[in-house]
Amino acid sequence: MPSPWDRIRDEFPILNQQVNGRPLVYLDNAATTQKPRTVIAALDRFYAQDNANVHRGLHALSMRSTNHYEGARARVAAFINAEAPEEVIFTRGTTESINLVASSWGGANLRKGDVILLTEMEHHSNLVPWQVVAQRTGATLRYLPVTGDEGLLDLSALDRMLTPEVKVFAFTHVSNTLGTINPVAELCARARKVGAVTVIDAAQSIGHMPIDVRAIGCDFLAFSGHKMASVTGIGALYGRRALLDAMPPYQVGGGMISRVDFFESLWKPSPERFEAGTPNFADAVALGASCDFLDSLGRQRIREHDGRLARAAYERLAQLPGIRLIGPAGERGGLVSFAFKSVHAHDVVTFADEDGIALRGGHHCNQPLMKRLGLTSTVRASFYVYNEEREIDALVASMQRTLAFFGLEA
Amino acid sequence: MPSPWDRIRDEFPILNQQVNGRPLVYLDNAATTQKPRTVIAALDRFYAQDNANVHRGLHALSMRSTNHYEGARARVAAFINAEAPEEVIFTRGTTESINLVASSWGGANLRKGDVILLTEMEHHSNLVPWQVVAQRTGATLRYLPVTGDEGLLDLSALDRMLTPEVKVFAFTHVSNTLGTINPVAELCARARKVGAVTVIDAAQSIGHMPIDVRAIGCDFLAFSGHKMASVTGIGALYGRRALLDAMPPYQVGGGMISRVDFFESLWKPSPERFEAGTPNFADAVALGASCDFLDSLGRQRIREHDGRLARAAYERLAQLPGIRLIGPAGERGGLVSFAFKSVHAHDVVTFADEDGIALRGGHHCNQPLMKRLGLTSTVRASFYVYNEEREIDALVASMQRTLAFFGLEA
Amino acid sequence: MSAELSDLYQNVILDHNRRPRNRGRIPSANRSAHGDNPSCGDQCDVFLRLDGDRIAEISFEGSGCAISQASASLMTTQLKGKTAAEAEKLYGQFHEIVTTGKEPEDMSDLGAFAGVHAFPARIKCATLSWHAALNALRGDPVPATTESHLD
Amino acid sequence: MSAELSDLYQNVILDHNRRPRNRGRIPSANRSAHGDNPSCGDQCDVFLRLDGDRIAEISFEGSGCAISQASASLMTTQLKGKTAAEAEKLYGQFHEIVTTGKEPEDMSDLGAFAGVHAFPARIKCATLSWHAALNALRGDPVPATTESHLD
Ligand SMILES: Cc1ncc(COP(=O)(O)O)c(C=O)c1O
Ligand SMILES: Cc1ncc(COP(=O)(O)O)c(C=O)c1O
Repeated sequence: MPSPWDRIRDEFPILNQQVNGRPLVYLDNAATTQKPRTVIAALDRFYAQDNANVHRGLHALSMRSTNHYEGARARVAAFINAEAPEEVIFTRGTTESINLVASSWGGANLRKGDVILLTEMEHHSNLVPWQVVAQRTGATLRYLPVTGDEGLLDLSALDRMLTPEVKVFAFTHVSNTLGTINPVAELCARARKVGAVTVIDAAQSIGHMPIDVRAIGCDFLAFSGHKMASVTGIGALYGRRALLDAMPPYQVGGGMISRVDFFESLWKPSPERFEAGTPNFADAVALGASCDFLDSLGRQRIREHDGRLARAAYERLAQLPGIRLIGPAGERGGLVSFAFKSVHAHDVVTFADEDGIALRGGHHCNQPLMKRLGLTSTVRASFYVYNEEREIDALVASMQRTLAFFGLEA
Repeated sequence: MPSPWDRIRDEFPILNQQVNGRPLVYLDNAATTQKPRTVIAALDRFYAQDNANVHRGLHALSMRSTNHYEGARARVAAFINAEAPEEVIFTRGTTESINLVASSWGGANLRKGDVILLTEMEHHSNLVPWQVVAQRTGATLRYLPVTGDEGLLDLSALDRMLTPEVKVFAFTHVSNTLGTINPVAELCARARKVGAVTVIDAAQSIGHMPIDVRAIGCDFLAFSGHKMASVTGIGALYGRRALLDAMPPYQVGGGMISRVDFFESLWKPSPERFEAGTPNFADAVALGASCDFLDSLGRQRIREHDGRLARAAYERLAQLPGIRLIGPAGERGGLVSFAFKSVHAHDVVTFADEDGIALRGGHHCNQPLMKRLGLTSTVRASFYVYNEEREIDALVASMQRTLAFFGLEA
Repeated sequence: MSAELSDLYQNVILDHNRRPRNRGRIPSANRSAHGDNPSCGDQCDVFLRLDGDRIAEISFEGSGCAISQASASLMTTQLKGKTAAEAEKLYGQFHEIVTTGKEPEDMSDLGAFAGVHAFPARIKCATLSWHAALNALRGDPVPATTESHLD
Repeated sequence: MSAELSDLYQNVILDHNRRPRNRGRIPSANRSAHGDNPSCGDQCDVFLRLDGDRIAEISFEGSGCAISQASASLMTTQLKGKTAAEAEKLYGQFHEIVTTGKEPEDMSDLGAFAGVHAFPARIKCATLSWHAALNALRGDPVPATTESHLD
């Protein structure tokens, strides 16, 4: 039987193009992944055949549309092994999911004296929402340190920091700057011992490895569709039902109320309670299609593929003069991040673009981590299912040309 | 020159289908409109050619993607005649736009003793967000009455209600249940006299008539793409720049901060301040394509077309026995809403579906208005650019069959 | 009319919709509960006179579609004289009928609701009054709603 | 190397990037301002000694890409000795160059930045130090940022 891996690049129409006269080498997958034909087609088909507003509709199109939408919810729930579809709330993406938890759960449960434990490697989207709720509730922020360039969480500090005042522990699964894969099941188990609620930022893991929320034992998990071969504008928040049912709504309006009077309203249960207004049902259907696509490739195989490329890139790049690689030298997620002594990340990225290579340079929404490491920016190459070894050759060659231009011959 | 109206139904692939063995008659446009080929194609093309994360990107795809996204913002700004693209914030839709204003502007500006003036015809999405902010700030809600079945705002009560305590006046442009078109420019002018900020819910007008925010003189205007021939998951909030720049952020995270420390953060100006996380840039591009599509038809002509169908339907339906039509008898937006004495709306809709006709039955997220009119539900038929007179014949015939079945021969 | 639609609107249902049985408030009721279907605005109040563990009298009030009105009316005729346990069991059977369309042989008139299963959006209409009745029986103070996870 | 890229990284720019002029903090500075480019993390501090209305001395410190460093360095050589009004005018011309690519004849080395206009995302890199310098001149206490609407 032919494997879907065999002709994988053909599945992604966007890859078949030239940039600045060179074949596109897309290595900006941690920012957003490309979309396979099947996902684009699912969206098309939905708009061309089944589109109608969901819920409350009694006509054929609306019932079909509702079935597709709720089917997508069930598909996403199965993808992460949630207990029930009602534990999946559709959002715009990771950022909105974390805003929802921080505002709704945090607003209702945090008080002065409570501690919100984060880590030093959090993306702004898993950091600023907690700063805001800390200000609002009087809770205090605490940060689990990172060990330095190696980029691991300092687990030796965890017991000291996980005091009974810690009410919530929020951390990333995979760092978008370091590539570190955190031991999420262990972190959840240790948080549970002090009764802290756990929130996992799965933006960088959801599309790259198997995820089982029950095996991990987390309370909430946030992710974005556009980083898992799906479209923009859709993502999800997983939450344990008991927690969700006790939370106040986040956005309010049509579709999430059970009764509205002029002066007060009653809410529906989850997930409706958290999905005010017309949901982004078409993109949710595309998210379901992405789950199918990723499972057809096999998520364990994706993890191995992306990790292998990242380690290969790490080893090849380490040979270059004046380079500083950050993140773990061993096992890592599908990305590498580095800085040159004498060429700024933006110049590197601009020169790479000249070679048709898409890289990202900057602070990657990780300013506090960068400051901690004494950096202002890094270059990041991030891999996905369609990337190949030869693209690492192109990457290394481009870096060599850039160093040569700035007078730092390899 | 051929007009785009000539073959308009061909532009909408979804219309070309049978439902329950009959040609689909889609009259549920107030819930969501269908999408023309050009809009679906714009989305496809974006994913197949230009997709990359926006902002901060220095490679070709990211710059192209950013140009498309910011181009869409400029297109939407021109569509409503905003002064500058920065006055357009992309959101998921009307509901999110109003949540943003109520939470950010309302949270920062309302106090105990202030009054929030709404009208009795507001959709839950322009009602519940104000209830929530009233509870949070101690402000008081007040409602401008509706005149009864005729469904007009009681303007004679306005002067009495627009006291100096009124800090914000939020109202719908077109009622999604009554079809009433409110005199928005006049309402804004009168609100301005007492210094009240105005918020217009344009969900039901944006796709159906010319809208010029400067001629109207409003401070904020909220709308959804999916009700204007565009896709789900995207919409916008227009806000006057001076107001936006003084508002705190709503959601927080990546992309909207200017500097992040472990313990505090600084925000970027509008629109970035209000667009935390990866925005739904692909769907924004589709929204820009819808603006082009609607302008190619001519929005004044759309208004006349939809209004003509609604008035014709009103007159034809008025002949049926035991029918109660609500909303103005004269000029109205593109919808009619009615109830039968002895057949419940849900039964009517189920029978119509049998005839291939998509209608909506229920409270239309207008529970307080329904209660005020002594109704629990109505049947609603709503029209758009692709609807035709013969579809009104089908509608009336279906109503007659239903009445006959329930023993109420016409 | 399609087979599905005529299965949905069977004569039994039309009859109960046109001439609802046990409609109104029983003056001697010692239990009552309110139910609503927030998505469509249907409402239902059920009134009971419990005699020990047995439903001595039962009535309903409310508004909604033909399915919900007929279901409430028919339910009152079926529950009168039953014990709480029997009522719970009957609801289990009724739920099975409306969700699967399978009619057990001995179900008499309740089998008329088998057609509902082809219209999933209408299942809530058929079960609303039952939710209210069971809440009243259980003495549950929270209004019944068809939006609960238990449906 | 493409024409656009060699226009962007002209020799003048590479030279200023490699050997920045007037880098460091002037001990006698009586004005200073901080600027940053939040999207990419570039930072720049500009120090001035104003003598009446005239820039007697000027220096900068900061980190960023070759374009931003070279721009800051070159700027200091151009602004030294200028009055506030002359500095504002010069910035107007510089802004015109980097946004349109049009090089006025008498612009000397500043013309080297004409290539920036083909890389819109880099315009902010070129203007950051200028924003800081003008803020210092104007005595504006708010840190300059390339994210303001005025850019
Ligand atoms: C008048 C009115 N306001 C607000 C909304 C809410 O729009 P959305 O569901 O797209 O957020 C709607 C549509 O449902 C509407 O008709
Ligand atoms: C680790 C991490 N968290 C959160 C986010 C935010 O995701 P989004 O922008 O899709 O909301 C990202 C991606 O930008 C990320 O890499």
